[in-house]
Amino acid sequence: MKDTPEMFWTGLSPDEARKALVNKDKSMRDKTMSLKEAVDTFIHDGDNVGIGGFVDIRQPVATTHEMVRHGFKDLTLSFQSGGMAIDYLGAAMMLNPDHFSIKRLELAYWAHEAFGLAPMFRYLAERSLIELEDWSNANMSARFKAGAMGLPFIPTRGPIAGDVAKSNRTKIIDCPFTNRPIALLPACHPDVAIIHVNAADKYGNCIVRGSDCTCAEISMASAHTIVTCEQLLSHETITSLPKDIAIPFLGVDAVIEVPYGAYPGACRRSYYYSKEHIADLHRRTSLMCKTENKDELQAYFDEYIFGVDDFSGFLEKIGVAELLKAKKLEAANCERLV
Amino acid sequence: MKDTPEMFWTGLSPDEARKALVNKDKSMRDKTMSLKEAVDTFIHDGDNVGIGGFVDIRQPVATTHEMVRHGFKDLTLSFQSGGMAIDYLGAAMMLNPDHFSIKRLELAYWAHEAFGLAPMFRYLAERSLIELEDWSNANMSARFKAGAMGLPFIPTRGPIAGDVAKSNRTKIIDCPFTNRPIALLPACHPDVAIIHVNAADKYGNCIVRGSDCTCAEISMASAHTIVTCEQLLSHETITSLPKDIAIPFLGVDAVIEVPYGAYPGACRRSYYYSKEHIADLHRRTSLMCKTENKDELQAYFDEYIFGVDDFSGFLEKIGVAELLKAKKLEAANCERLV
Amino acid sequence: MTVSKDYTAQEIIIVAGAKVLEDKKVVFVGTGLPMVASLLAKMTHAPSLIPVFEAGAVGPDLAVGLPVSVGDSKTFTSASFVKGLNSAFEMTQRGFADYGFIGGAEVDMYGNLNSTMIGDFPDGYQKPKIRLPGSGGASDMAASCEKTILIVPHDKRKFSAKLQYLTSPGHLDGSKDARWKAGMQGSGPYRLISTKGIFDFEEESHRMRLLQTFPGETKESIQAETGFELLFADNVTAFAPPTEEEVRLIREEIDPTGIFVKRA
Amino acid sequence: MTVSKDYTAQEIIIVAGAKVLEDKKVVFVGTGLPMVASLLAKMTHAPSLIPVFEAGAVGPDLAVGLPVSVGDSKTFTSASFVKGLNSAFEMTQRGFADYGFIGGAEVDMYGNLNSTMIGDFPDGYQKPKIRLPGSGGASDMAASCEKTILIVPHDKRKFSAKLQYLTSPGHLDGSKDARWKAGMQGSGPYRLISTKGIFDFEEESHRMRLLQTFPGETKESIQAETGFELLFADNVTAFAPPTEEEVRLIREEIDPTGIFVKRA
Repeated sequence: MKDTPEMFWTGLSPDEARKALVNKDKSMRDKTMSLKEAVDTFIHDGDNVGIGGFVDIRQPVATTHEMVRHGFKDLTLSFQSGGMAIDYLGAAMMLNPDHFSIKRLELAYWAHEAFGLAPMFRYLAERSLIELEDWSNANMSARFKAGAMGLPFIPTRGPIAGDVAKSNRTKIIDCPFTNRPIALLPACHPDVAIIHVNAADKYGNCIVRGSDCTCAEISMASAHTIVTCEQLLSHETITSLPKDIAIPFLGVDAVIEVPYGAYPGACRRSYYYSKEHIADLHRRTSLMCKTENKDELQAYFDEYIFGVDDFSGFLEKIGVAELLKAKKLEAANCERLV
Repeated sequence: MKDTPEMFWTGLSPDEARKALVNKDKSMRDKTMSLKEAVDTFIHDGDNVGIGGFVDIRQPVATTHEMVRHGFKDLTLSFQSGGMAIDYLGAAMMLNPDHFSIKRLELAYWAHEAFGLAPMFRYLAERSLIELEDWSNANMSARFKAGAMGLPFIPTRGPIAGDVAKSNRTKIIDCPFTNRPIALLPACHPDVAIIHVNAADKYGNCIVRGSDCTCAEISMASAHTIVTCEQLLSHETITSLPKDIAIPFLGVDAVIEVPYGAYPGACRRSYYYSKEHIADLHRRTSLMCKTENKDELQAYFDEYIFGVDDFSGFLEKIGVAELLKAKKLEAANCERLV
Repeated sequence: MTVSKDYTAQEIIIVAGAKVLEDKKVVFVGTGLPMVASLLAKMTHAPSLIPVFEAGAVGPDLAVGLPVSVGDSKTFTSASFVKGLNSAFEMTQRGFADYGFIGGAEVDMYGNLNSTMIGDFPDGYQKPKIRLPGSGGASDMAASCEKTILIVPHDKRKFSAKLQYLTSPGHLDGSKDARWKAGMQGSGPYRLISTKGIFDFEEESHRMRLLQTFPGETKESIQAETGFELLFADNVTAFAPPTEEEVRLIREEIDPTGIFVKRA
Repeated sequence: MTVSKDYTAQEIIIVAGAKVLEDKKVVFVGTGLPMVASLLAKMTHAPSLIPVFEAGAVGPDLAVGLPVSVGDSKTFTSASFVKGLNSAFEMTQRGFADYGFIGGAEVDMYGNLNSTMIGDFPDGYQKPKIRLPGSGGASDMAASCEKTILIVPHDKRKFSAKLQYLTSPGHLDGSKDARWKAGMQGSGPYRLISTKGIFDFEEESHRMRLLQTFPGETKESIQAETGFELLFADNVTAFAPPTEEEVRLIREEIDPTGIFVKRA
């Protein structure tokens, strides 16, 4: 076995995660509340936060805005590939680490594919302001899956050779069945998951369109889960599409209807990316990276996040034309009757 | 680690299973053929056959009839909980092991819940005519899943203590992350999977209603898969329900439309159990168990299986009234407009 | 409510089993009488009970009737989650099942169950005297549900000092933290319901302990039909016989065709 | 077909990448130029190519246009399978991806890639000189696809004797069976396409070997811009420049808004 420092868990250990469920109220009850109430109730300083979506697909952007307004200290962020949700948290730390700080990232990728790099990542990493633990996408997805399955670890054929496995808590053993090396990944049990989905009922049964990403696994692995949804549906409607339910109510603690909750990222069937808005945030961030002048980035946050009460205030500032444009672009992808 | 005899694989080892896929034609092509052609092509003496469904839900009964007509030697049958599909194969062996024989069972359960025991199982096991390897339902499902995931093993919290893990190739290790004991299950890669689904397109994209059972995992784990379906749909219709596709075409080699293909078992939305027919087969089998007189059981096989060319001949003998009765019973379960 | 004068051994098991279940809890329901008991609980004191079945249904209202199988179509109508065996067992490993409700053919004083074989294990494993159906999901439920409720018909050979095969782990050898040390989760057997009474497992020794006797039974009559020494609660009480309404619900509403509940 | 006189370095990479792909095979497509090349292949010689994307789409026809992300909505329309990251990677581990098509910021002579950091690993891991986005799915594709096709812009610092961080395993140290011994599956890097030519990896040594030069390049010009000693095929040939039609397809049909293919 690879010579590793002593094993540690971020978030809950497998045995703690099991214990947390034993006494939890699992009843099918109304879990709707405001996003502010959900963030106040379920997220705490020092938490390991599991973040849903994939790059700029269906990321829980509205929840990250609320988290930034609230302010948190020393969070660990766990995700496979992150885009705007991580950007907002990272930029908030750049602006005022006394109000909002990330202690540690467990990640596979933080950037935006066609929309470029995340300058926040370079800023925080190159100044050594956050602990890094690199994994691959399959690694992080499998770690959440192990958590969701109630297993302490899961084997993988992923990057067993190379430096990724040396950057993290992967353990390599000889497979007791084949005698070939195999990598084992420790489960990830976040304290809280933040997830955006297409639809949910008030109990937390969730429907996802397009990529499932790793949202169900993150929800089921976490001690608590905050779900925002494009659309709140009746329980009867949701259960009439039983094969579409990706996350059962058991894995959800708070349900909030937040249309455009992944904007300026995309949400299948509802809206496509707003690349101009993403580029604007990146431009302002890059400016701070280069000059340490935070004015433009601060102005963005003052206008769009601190200057509004909730995500509907943000959408007001975006305006109807932009929202309709994003909706129209996505309609072309899906070719469906609304 | 538990002191076990040398490890062996039934079906394909993980490395063989990988190699079998490397040179396989994975193209999206028309895979429709007759059930006879599929059984002739993809099943061979000595094969490990992975069997879909769960107890009497969506078992591949039509395919087992065809297998019995064909005759096979020394099969290994792998499944979690088996009902009528296993019954037909077991009874065929009771009648004439020179024509049809099972060498080995890897299973969690063979019986019929409310419909009683499988007398074939008692006959074959108590006379020591087949090798047994007991697992649990979660064990067998997870073994297929490990195979589908391309992993040599998967951990489980299942029956780590007790005699189940001593009856099979489970290995118990100290978890390298928690230091607590954890059970590891070797993957199962059948040579061939036999699966019945609600709908498929000609490429093999499959839709399942009600329980997924472990059908997708078995299909993806196996070297080849024969799928029978209640309904053959166009590719366009299938892909218009993308979240309902449980098995992608990549995991399927033969597609055959066989309405009532799980009868006298049940298939959600299409038909409920025919408990009288199940009871009739069991009565005839029990008679042979008690008296070694095989006449009544032979008469069943001569009439319903050897006396017909294919499964439509079997359904002719069942008759319209019985089939409509099964359909009507199921309609009441689903309360849906046909 | 009027006490029934005409209930069967199965029916009192069902009534006792239903009463153990708490409302708003998740119960992983095994096949047979546990299904009837769960339905009775849902129709009486526990309307918000959340049944989970191993073929993958979570939380159905069971309004279309008693399933004949844990994979029955009736378990899926109105369910909140419709996947397969792996998903049901993974949720259970994770800790989402408050109760597991299982049966067995043979039980020992620590609540370990046998549903695999009668004969000599391991030497006679490949040639059992009587081959039983096998674990199914029972051993998984026993290993991973938080608490298990066991149903075993009372009979001296079935309440056995030494199991012929240990299929579903209970408190193992009864030693302190035996389940934890073996690598399992969950606190193990919580109640056992037989045709003669209701039992728990004493906290220190994890030995089977009589809590309540069914009508017509005494401590002595139950010990006489048990193949090991029972413990007795300080205050063994009499379990009230089923009411006429409970028996009516079982016979007329839940299992009118006698799928699991035999009339004799 | 008329040869284009006006193609960019990205465009010839795309054309070369497309030509490596065989029809009717499964290609696990990484983000960026691999997406453009796969679309070009589908629109030319490989209409039945089966793209797989790591966010979970299998086999879409991509008729609604070029995705900007491997999780883009456009990858899901008409797909035969619509799940998530775990399903895509599990299929790949199982062996369903004939080709993996990935990029990187730095490559060595054995086809190992770096997309994590510039700086000193492990000592400077927590304070990189330049922090790159990280593996994403590239290291998974590199480990488990049957064959991988690598795209790296040609530059002496990027074609490096020693990677600063090994993100995506190629032929490792080039020794016999190195991948197998490390526990991986798949035969590893199959082709590398740079802005200067097309390479394979010599069978015995697993070292990068020049197969074809792009217009304007020679063995010498390419070696001069490579930070390690290249091997050369016995018969290094000239890669035909893109045709006008290929360039038109890229500019007008596939990426008209310059999502990945810059005009300059």
